[in-house]
Amino acid sequence: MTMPTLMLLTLIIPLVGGVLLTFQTNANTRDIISLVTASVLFLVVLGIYPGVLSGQSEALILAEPITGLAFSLQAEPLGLLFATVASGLWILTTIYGIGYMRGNNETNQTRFFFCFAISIAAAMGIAFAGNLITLFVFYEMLTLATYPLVTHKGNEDARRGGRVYLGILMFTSIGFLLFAILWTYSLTGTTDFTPGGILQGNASPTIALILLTLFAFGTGKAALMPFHRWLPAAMVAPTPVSALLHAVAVVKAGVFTVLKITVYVFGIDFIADTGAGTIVLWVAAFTLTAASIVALTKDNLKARLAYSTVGQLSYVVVGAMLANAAGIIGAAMQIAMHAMGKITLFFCAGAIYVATHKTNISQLDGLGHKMPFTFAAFFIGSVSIIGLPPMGGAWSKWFLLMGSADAQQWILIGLLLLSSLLNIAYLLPIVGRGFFRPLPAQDAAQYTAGTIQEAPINCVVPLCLTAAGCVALFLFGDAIYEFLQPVFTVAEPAGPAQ
Amino acid sequence: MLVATAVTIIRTRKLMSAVMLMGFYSLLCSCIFMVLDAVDVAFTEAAVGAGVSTIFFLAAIAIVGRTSKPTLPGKTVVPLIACIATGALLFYASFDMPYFGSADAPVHQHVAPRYLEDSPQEVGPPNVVTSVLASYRGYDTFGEVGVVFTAFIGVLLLLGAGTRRSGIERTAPGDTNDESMRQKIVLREVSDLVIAPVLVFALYVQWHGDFGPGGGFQAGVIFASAIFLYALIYGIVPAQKLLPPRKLAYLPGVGLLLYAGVGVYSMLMGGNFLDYDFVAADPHDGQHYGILIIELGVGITVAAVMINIFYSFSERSL
Amino acid sequence: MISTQLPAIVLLLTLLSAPICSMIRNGDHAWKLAMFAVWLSVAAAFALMSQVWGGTTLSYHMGGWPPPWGIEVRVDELSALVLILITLFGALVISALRESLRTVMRSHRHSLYYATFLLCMAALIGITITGDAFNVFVFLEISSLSTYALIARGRDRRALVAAFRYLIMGTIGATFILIAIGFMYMVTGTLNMADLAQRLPEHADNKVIQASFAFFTVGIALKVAVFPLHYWLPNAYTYAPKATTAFLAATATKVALYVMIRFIFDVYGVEFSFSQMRLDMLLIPLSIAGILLGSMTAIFQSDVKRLLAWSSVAQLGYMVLGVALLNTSGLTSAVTHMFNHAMMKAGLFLALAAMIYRVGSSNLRDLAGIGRTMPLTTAAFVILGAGLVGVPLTAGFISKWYLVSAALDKGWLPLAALLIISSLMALAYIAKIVDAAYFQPVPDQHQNVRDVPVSILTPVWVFALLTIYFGIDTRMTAGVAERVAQALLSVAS
Amino acid sequence: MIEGLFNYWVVIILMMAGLYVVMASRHLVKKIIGLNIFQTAVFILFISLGKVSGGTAPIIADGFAVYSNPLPHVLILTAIVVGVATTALGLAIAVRVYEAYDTVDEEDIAALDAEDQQRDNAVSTVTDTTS
Repeated sequence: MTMPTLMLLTLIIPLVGGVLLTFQTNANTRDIISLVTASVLFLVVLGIYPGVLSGQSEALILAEPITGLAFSLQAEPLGLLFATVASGLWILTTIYGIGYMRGNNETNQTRFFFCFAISIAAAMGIAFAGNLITLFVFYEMLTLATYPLVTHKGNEDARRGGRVYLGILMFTSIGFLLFAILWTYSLTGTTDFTPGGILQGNASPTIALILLTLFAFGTGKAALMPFHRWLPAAMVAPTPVSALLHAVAVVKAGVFTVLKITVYVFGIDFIADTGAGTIVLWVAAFTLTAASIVALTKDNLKARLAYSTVGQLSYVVVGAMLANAAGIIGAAMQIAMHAMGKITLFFCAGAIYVATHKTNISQLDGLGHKMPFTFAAFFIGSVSIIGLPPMGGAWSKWFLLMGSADAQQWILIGLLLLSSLLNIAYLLPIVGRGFFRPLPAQDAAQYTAGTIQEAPINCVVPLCLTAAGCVALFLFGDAIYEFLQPVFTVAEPAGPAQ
Repeated sequence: MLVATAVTIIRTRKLMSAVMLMGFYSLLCSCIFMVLDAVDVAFTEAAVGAGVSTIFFLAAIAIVGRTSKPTLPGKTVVPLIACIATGALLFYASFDMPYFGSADAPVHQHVAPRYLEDSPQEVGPPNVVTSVLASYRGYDTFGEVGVVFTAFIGVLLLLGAGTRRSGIERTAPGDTNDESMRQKIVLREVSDLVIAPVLVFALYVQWHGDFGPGGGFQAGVIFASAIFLYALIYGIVPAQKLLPPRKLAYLPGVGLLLYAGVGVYSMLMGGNFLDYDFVAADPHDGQHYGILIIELGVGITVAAVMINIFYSFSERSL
Repeated sequence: MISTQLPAIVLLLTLLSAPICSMIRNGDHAWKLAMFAVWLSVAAAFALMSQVWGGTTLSYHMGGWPPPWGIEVRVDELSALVLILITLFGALVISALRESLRTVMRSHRHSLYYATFLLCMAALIGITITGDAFNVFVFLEISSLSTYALIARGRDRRALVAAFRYLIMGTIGATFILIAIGFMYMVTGTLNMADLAQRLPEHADNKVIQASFAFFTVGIALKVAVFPLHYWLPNAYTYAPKATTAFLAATATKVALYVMIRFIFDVYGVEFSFSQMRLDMLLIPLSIAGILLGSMTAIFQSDVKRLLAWSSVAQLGYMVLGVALLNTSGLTSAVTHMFNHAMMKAGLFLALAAMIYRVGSSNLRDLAGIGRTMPLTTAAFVILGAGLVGVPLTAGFISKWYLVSAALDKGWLPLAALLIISSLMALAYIAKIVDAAYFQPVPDQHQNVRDVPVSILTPVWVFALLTIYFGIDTRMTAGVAERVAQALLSVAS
Repeated sequence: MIEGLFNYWVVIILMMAGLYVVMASRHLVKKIIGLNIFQTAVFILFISLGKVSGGTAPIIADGFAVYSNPLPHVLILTAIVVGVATTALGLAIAVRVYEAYDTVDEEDIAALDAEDQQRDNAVSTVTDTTS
């Protein structure tokens, strides 16, 4: 099959799967459909690799309502990496979600999986979007499709969280992102993602600075402060949704958008030459430090993880704004690494909730002995997030530091290191509590009675797999590096044209 | 004098007198039109302004009451400003207007000469107004019949067709002194004498439009006036017996269709819409028949509409 | 033969079926006739579009008299587009009309109602295709009179007052236009629009023409409901019968806008209108004020019908702004939005009519939870609402895109930002409805509400699907609009 | 100049008078009267255009060479019809207003409308608190 067909399939498969779901009344068939869809999607995404590796870049134009403004799909390494992460983790999330939803007897499961499928389709669209406007469409689609998921519980809390979620994401995307897109279009007459960027020669440094800032803030999903509020607010959602938000699709879509815009709209040379990234760089640097500090103060496990995500996302933005090869590669790797790490943590948090209905960190004392797999996985995930070998996270952090050094941003290096220390401070104590604190006396009886044990197998297996993935990513870091190289080798020829 | 009348209309709070003055005002206007050589327009203005609309106003006032309260002091400012702005704009424009009556004004140079010079040959009737109305700009007149028809449908939709019947003798709405009126037998006698000639006159105007002032529109209005007069004096019920509203309600449509029918016929014969050249074998005859039929259509529609509207108002007044 | 007679046929179909309709006592039969006539005229409109496709102009001489002596009917791409707008959307509304009238009116009145409807449509068609200035006035009056009557049929007594106010405002507006036409005639001696366009430039300094232009602008602005002359619109739309609102919102103001574009660009000429009279200086601030005020007010409405009416004020502002920006993108946006907004607003009002049909009110509190009780209707409403906001892949996006591009082409960044903000406002008021429809509990008295019959649902969904279709395939909307815009503007340069 | 333009000025004054009545009057019927005055003024304006000094009515007959311009006459004939149609419809609406409100005074109607509005809102607040 040709690349365009495959790309189209990545959109169609989840949609078809989603629609099929809604016609199933039997929970088992429904779950099987979900799983099969996810697996097929993953295989299709893998099927695109040979084409991209061999340098094909055939675009698929779906429609062209306005001249120079088509809805088109085009595969390139960054997007493919993102698609792989999203589709791969979707399988695990589905397995996990089935266990979680059943374990908690959640209502409206069909709607849940349907929206989930739509979200994945949107994420695929974002990954393969051939231009800004296509990206924008799928971006909004993702926001809208995840909204019912966030408000899944349907109570007042969920609705309030949902409103913040929708409000911030819609406001930033229409107010800033769309505006920036329109502006770009009016400057260049196109919104196509082009290696080396399209703005070069069309925008003065000042405009570039404003535009890039608009783009970065407009991508509310990247959760740059002060537009990060939606992420903690969305914590009301069921854990599989949190996993979707934090690891699989939503925030990743955000930072991926920033990254893609940096590379293919501005072009890293253009940013480096004009210093257009200055504002965003420092906002991101501030965000990653501040978010880590806030995370320290949170006792609710999911809230702490949420702020952790805010901070980790800014690593990606920082990498993008550094606008050099090491920075970009670090940023792209960070997307994958953080996804793997964070999904592990969320799976663990969910597993703890399913097993014990505990949500606060201070309640976790001694649980490590009862749930050894969960807590072990949590430990692995934490180390990966922090960025220590031998976990995947080490690579991304390493490249980001290299990038900062290349850009001679010494203060930034300091901040990155400080943030890593903070990461340690807010993640590892959780594990510590689980393993080294004794069980509280009043709960001990209950635990010994055997009512508390590991979460259902559906929950535990995925989290073990993702933990293993963190290790695996460390081993394959080199492969990813090789794979991402073409982003620059393609970019180079375009650069000197200036 | 016009201005004086207008000002009085503004000042008076008695609607009755305002309406009467309105009628007077219309008559004055029609005199002016006469002086300005617009005989057809004068004719129409007299029949419509002084006749039909006055009756409508009276009918409406009979329902809604006769006096109006004075305008609140603060509410006059905006209208005044708007009026003065409009007036100033017009006044400004007036300086570049061609002088009144001058023969070399552009209006007399461009389109009009052909009407005056060629219409007897091209169309036929010596009354150029009729030629222009019915033939050159027959499409406009078609639209005009459409307007009348729309008003008819609108009033019907809002007020009902005037077909409600009850045992009680209905009295004329516009005439608020109906009791005393009915006693005046002399008036009845006189009006009996008047109504018949008016009807005949209406028919004359209908067919004479080719040569003198007049045509379907004026005829329709005059015909309607005769019926109004009849209804005012004898009451609405006898009038409705004479011309039953249920049947009358069909006529406006018939008139419009008659008009359009000519147009469609000419299309079928290979011409454009309303191209009377194709109505008969000889273009000259075609123009003649065409105008005759469409004028009839206009007359039917206008008369029927006016009477229908009058009925509708009358029904409401009780 | 039929093809050469099409300009007359497209008008006559509706105009002639109106009197016949009024004579049919049985409302159902009248409806069938009306349906037959309007769908045929839709076909005629499309046939005309195919004839003028690419930029040819048809000229049809009424009565066989050549212009300027006789009345000329002209059809070009712009008027063909407006024709499709009127006939297609009118036909869709009429399709839903029979079912929706059943609950509100005694059967024998239905025929009259259809007749009025057809007259209004015929008049709008007449305005669109005529090439004669005075003829515009005549048909304008037919459309206005039928509109007043239609509005006055609303159930609330305030409908009567709204209709009366509209009648007064509308008649003043029409008379102003008549004065403007008189002045033009005074100076040039002709009434034919093409002829006027040729003769006017030499009189550009004539005070009469300047006054004529001012009168025309005020008169047509009343009809288009340009801020601050929009005063009649919210009440008229709110209290008019529900399906009528759908039709009026789609057509009446749009055709007025069409007349505005025709006269400003084709008759008076760009040079005169903008370089000399500086119309843009007037229209740009007014339209911006209209956009902001309309959107703001819409956000605070609790009655959805009124909310949509105010949104129309804002959306008309977009179109006028597009005209006033005076570049290709702007004009393209105005013409495209004219079509798209007609489609979306008609669809929204029709969907709302369907809800009122079941719930009996258009207040948000009564529409709570309607997404669950009437899922299909509400889903269509959401699609159309998304179009109004300007979500990509819907028709609304296309027109807004061109408008913002127009602002950016002029280098007016703040204006572009303002337009984005107003889109956010649109998002806010649509979200308000969506929130009520999907996330609030169904009131007890409306538990048994279900979706409307297919005869209403189908037109609603056709509108919704068209909104998506024209968001993707824009050859007929933006494509035509762009050619039209270039043609209109090139006259000057 | 005065003589040449005098006719127009009279028309202007009439127009202003009519327009004033339309906008300032509270009585709906009187508004329509104002509309009539306004429109009639416009008619006179048109007819004035058609006049040619020394001309005669445009009915072709032997012995006359100068005729007034027939076109404005035609237009105004149409306009008069439009005017009376509008009047009829306007009055019909006024009658219906009277039936619905028992008054045709604009201020009174506005007051009654405000009551309607309040009633609508009141209902909505009641249900809001219960739901």
